[in-house]
Amino acid sequence: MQTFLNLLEVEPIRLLISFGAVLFLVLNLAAVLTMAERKVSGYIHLRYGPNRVGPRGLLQPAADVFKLFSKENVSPGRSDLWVFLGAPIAMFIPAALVWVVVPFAPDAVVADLNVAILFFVAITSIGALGVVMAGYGSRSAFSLLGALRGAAQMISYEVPLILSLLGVVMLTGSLSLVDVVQAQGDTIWTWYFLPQLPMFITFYIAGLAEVKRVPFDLPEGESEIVGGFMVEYSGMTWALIQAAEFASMAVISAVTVTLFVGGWQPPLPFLDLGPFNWVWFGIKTALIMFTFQWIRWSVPRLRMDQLMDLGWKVLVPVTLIWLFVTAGAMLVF
Amino acid sequence: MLGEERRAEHEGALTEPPSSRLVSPDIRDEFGLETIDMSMGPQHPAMHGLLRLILALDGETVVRCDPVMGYLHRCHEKIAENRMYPAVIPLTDRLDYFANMHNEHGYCLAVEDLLDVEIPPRAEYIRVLMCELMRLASHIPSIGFLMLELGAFTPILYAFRERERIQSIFEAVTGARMMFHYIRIGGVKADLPPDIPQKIWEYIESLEAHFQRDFVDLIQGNEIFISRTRNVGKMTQEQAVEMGVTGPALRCTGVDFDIRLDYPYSIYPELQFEVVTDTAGDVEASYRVRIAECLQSISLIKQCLEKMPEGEVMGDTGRRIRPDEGEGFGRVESPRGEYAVHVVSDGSDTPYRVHYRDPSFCNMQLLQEIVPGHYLPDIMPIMGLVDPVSGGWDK
Amino acid sequence: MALTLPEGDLQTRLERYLEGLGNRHGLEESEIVDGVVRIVAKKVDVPAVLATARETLGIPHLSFITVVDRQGYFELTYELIDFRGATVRVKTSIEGDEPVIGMVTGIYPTANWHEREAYDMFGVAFAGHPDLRRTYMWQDHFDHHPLLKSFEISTKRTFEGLR
Amino acid sequence: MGVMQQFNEPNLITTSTDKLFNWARKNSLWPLQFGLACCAIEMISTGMAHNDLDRFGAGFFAASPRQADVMIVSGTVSTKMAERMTRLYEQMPEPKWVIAMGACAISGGPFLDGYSVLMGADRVIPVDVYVPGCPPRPEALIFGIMTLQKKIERDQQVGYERPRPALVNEDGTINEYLPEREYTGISEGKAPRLEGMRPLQRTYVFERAGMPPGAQTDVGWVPPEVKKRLKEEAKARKAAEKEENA
Repeated sequence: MQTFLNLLEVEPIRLLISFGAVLFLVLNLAAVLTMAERKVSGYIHLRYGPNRVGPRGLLQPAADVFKLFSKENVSPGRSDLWVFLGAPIAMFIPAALVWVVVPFAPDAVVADLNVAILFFVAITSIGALGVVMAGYGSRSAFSLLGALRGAAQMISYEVPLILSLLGVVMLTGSLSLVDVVQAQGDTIWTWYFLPQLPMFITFYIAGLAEVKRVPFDLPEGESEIVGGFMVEYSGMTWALIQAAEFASMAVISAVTVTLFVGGWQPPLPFLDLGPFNWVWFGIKTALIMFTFQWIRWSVPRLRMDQLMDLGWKVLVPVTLIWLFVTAGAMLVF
Repeated sequence: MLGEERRAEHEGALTEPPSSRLVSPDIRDEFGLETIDMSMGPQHPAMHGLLRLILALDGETVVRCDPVMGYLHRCHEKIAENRMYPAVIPLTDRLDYFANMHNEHGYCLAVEDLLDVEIPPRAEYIRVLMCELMRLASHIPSIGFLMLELGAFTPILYAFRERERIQSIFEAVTGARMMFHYIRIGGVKADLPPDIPQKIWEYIESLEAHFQRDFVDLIQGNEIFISRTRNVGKMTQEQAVEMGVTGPALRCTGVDFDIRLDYPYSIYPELQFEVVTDTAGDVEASYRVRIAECLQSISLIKQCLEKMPEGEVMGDTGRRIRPDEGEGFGRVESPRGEYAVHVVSDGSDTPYRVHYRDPSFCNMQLLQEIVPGHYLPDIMPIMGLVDPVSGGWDK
Repeated sequence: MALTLPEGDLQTRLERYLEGLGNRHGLEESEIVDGVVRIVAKKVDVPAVLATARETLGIPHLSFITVVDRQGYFELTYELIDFRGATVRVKTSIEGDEPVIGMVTGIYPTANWHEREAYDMFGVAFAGHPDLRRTYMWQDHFDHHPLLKSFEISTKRTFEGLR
Repeated sequence: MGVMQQFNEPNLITTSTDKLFNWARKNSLWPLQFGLACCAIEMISTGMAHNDLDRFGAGFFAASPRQADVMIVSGTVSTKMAERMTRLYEQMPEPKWVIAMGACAISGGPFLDGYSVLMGADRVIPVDVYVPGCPPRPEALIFGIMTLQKKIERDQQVGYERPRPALVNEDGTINEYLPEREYTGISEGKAPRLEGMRPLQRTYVFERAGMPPGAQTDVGWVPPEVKKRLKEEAKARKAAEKEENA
């Protein structure tokens, strides 16, 4: 028994098993988030969400997933099959891979890379490739437009995303997410969202754009181009794209929590739960995801040129200025 | 440009055969770029019904826009020629299915213009009361649909909550939620149930209480709403009048034309209200005009309830309605504009010809004039500005 | 710049329209009946009558064009309103099996779709119309005009028996 | 050959998977956003706050046919729209159902003597549930969806032979089976046609200046003398071709 236990400590097996657990968490998170989305939208719209399926509607995601399993995968006639079927995979892998560096608790991180932030930024930029493949693969005017918009939006919002990270990196002096969380201390006013407030807001907005949520959901413009790059996908391929979308939404909120809102640190010292500190991480991530969905149901959609103006003319200058301010402040204190 | 130049330009249009005149290579601007041809088909979330827009897109900007209609053509005018006069009223409900009461009122005015029947005052007041309630039940969802097309999902839910309450009042009075068949030739089918005026008072008070919060504060101050609707679909007064636009779309450019005041019918002269106009002429102006008209309708409903006289509700039109030879005209201010009905009778039981002038049909010509030059996502707010209903334009 | 609407009270405006349109062209009849200027013109000078109404008299709005198939000739009614309560109704009639009349889209651009609908439903053609296509009926190989009295529908009902 | 197709009569495996998938399909019926006329307004108010369709898991109105399970035909189907409707029906992935909502979708409704109205959606696509009413109340539509859910519960992947149209003589014995009508390729006009029906061929079609090919329409009105001249040219051209190949 003992040999089996320290066999688990051996590096490659530990990595595989923990990454399998995280992948299991991510897939279930995607299903649960669809249910949360419909319940939250219900309460914002003064109506009940799904409550007929299972006890108080909790089995609704299971029903959705099983139905999508048994759906026929339709691919348009003259479409390029490899690119068409490859696109959902190219979208899901980066969204799931980023979970490797997210620190749930002091020692509960799949791979504690010392270049975790660099890894996070590099992997999220692959998502744009999946969108373009989906748009090109399904050979329809709507999906082509959606793909062009998606690529332009995701690439142009990487810049403010990365710039707003630099403030935190300057404060902690290291690229590893675990150090970032430990450097933030366990009281609420030592967390980084207070000294880096504009950076926090920019990271939040750029995260929204990166994940294509409502004020920026032009690639999947519901009422304009009917479904954007997802218009030709049905059954499991569509479910995989939805899972990728919800997984990247969860990972953006998780990274926001680790960078700016103190990861697993309790807000006040006496609230420390010791080994159960990952509960704080869960609560904060759930709050951020709730605000994502709250915004989705209350704000209209931007137009393409306004989206670009906001990205380049507002977010990038704000982050650049605040970098100088943090550099100056670090010199003084 | 006025008549002469435009007519001269088309004068030679028809002499040489059409095939040589119209076949031309694709649009190649100086860079040799082709436009994407796209058809925003009949089934589209933002097309207010079954409209097909054939668009030539240069990237995101629309170069050419050609609306194709006829996907909901239900032959109203041919069927009306085959039915007795009172039997056409249920058909008019299904014409512009967001302004059912106004359609009935227009047709009944046209037939009463033929007959010389005297409508009791109580019936007139009930008709105006029902029409103003219908205007509320049409303006509020059109604001909701405008926001739905801009991407905000919540206002449509609040709008349909109001519409549900108004529909419950309609159901108590007329018996149906949408297809009322309530206004008859010569009066109204039945008197108001005794508790309905009190119920309408309560509803109007509650609507006034939260109208400001739900439909003005939630939407008007929103940054993205302003940036998406200001200076979008901007049109001058000449352009609007030239295209035959009427209703809120015309009043948002500043022309104060309202049939209830300029061509008074029924008892509107006895009610106090003034025309609401705006000057900007873009989508945001049409939203403001619709909000002001909702408040105006609320005050009109109150006045109707206060001045409601007693008496019976149905004038005597004789056993069978068989007007003698002649023509009858009825013109009504429907929530989308001027709705006119032209009835030609030849002395028999069935109308010889019924022609509906539907506001959506005429307001939709703006799409050809205004949409080219805008971005693709701007088509949605412009559809909100015009707010057509497919039952109306596809008669 | 703001649109200039015709001023003066209703009666003076009606007189001005009547004499403005009346003496300019040889019209069959023109009189004022309860607030409406009725004018019956010949087929050829309808565009001229409407051009004078638009340019000299300043009537801004063409409400609708009604075509009535009188089983021998077509009777057209152009209804013009001037946003202030006055109405001008111009009536013409077209004989012959190839009904053609001058186009009005050059003067009132709103007539574009009204004329297309008239062509689609009755086959009345408007010379010079920029794109006289069908509005409602499907376009491949449907060469009937539905609202003609000759276009019989299967469920034609007669009401003579009803008392 | 899928796993299920190998069995030809229902046994333990197929019935249990049937139960699971039918439960899943029943509880997440995503309707296609396909509103035609006045019934569409009642369909929208069914999805709204007062009587909420999302309680049954059916509130997600999928805009594109690929992600939709049930097509609610809400409103009058005109002949011009029938071709579009069949194309949308064919684009929907396989386990799909159709609800005909309102008198117009069931049988043409109040527009019985309309020349351009299709007398009922079931003349071109197979309909599973009919919801009568003009327009039917939102509660009636929800009852229609619940009847569809009951129908889906009884679905069987294997051993379920679809009811085939057949001619029956008086005592109920089946005379002969009519040819099976499959609903594919209708919108492109490739579906099997009754003999003697030739597909619509286009005449006088022309490209309009500056408009994309999609805006192909008939030429509209052509002056009689121009029509005569075009006919003569066509006749001359045909005669010239006959000489060349003769």
